[in-house]
Amino acid sequence: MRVTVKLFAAARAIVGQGEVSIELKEGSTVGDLMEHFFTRHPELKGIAGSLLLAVNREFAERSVNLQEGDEVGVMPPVSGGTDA
Amino acid sequence: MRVTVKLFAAARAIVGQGEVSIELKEGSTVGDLMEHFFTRHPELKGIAGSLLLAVNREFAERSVNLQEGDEVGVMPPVSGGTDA
Amino acid sequence: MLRITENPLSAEGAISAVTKRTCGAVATFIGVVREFSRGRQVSYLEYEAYPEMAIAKMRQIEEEIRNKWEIEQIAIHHRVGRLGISEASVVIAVSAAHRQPALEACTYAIERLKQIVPIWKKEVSPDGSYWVGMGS
Amino acid sequence: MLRITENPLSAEGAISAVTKRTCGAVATFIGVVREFSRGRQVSYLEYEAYPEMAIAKMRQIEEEIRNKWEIEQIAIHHRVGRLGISEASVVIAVSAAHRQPALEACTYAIERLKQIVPIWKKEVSPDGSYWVGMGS
Repeated sequence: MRVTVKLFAAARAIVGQGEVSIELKEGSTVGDLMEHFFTRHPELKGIAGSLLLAVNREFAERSVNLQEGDEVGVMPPVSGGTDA
Repeated sequence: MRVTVKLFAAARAIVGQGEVSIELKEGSTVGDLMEHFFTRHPELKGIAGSLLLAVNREFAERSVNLQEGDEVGVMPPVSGGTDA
Repeated sequence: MLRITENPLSAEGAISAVTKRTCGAVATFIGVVREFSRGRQVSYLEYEAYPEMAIAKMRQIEEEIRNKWEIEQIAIHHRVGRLGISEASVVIAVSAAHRQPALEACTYAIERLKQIVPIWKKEVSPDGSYWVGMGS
Repeated sequence: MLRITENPLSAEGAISAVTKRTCGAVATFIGVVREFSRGRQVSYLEYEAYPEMAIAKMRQIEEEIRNKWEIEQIAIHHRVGRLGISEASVVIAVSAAHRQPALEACTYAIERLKQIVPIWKKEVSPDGSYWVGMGS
């Protein structure tokens, strides 16, 4: 199955791309997808503990099963609004 | 001694004037001044319990002694800002 | 920054006036004339102030706020005279480095304004006019 | 009323958009770019959003607010792209019949926005640039 991964802010900077299409085995979880990235981008693993993940624009745990066509968001903690 | 009395909102409407200059006996208090108005404008006495009084632009009790040249404010409870 | 005026109020003007390079947050409160008040239709409001004392009391509120919170600037602009539906009667704008003091001070300012600043309003409705606050 | 935009924000525009004849109060919060952040001089900020999810999360915040308070309208406008000192990054405007729900909902909106809306900023200063929020 194929999923679209959108990366933001520091995660995008590390991976060097804002959007990637990835082929995964059936039954893969968000966590499996992240291992794929950690293997190719060890620096991303360094911030793994603080990364937020979303499936179809809703925050999701690593244990969530992915489906064909899902949109996965990989992002640092949010810092919008204001620093104040 | 002579004091200036400024009346506002419903108090002004009842007395029919926004500013009055009044001659009082030495040693008169704010309360004495109010009696002067209550005698001439009984309708004002009807709202006496809710009236706010100020001497030289600071809220004052009826027991405060007046001095020559004082500015006395006679006003209903404040209702500025917004009704919301 | 403390003002009683017969002219229409500008929220943007108050916001610009309080915003400095050291500010991260501006909180504002705008009081507007409602179509209905206590169940009565409102045609328009007439605001009246004791201007010198009102400014003195606004200054007191600013001092109280500066004693309680770390703020940069505060503007309190109150309009007097005749105001139609949806026109602003008061604009309060508070700037600070951080959002919490700006928001808390803004809330405090409108509460205190309603308690101690000598300004009154008369509601004019199709069936007569009423001074607000006289036990009504 | 929920918007992510590259254009400068207008507080007055947001206030006008939320003000209805039934409103007596409009509370707003404006986040502005500060000259200093965590002791570092800031040259400018770069804001980046996950736009579709950000709008969905703003909608969630609006729903949470409507479940908690009696408000009329809410506008949340967040800017993205490059912002200079004192430019507004976010404008929140909440209207209500009464001041308390407007003020409380406005405070809640900025707290929740900082928790769940996927928007990030990079601080650019004379000595380099930093993504904010990565443990810094």
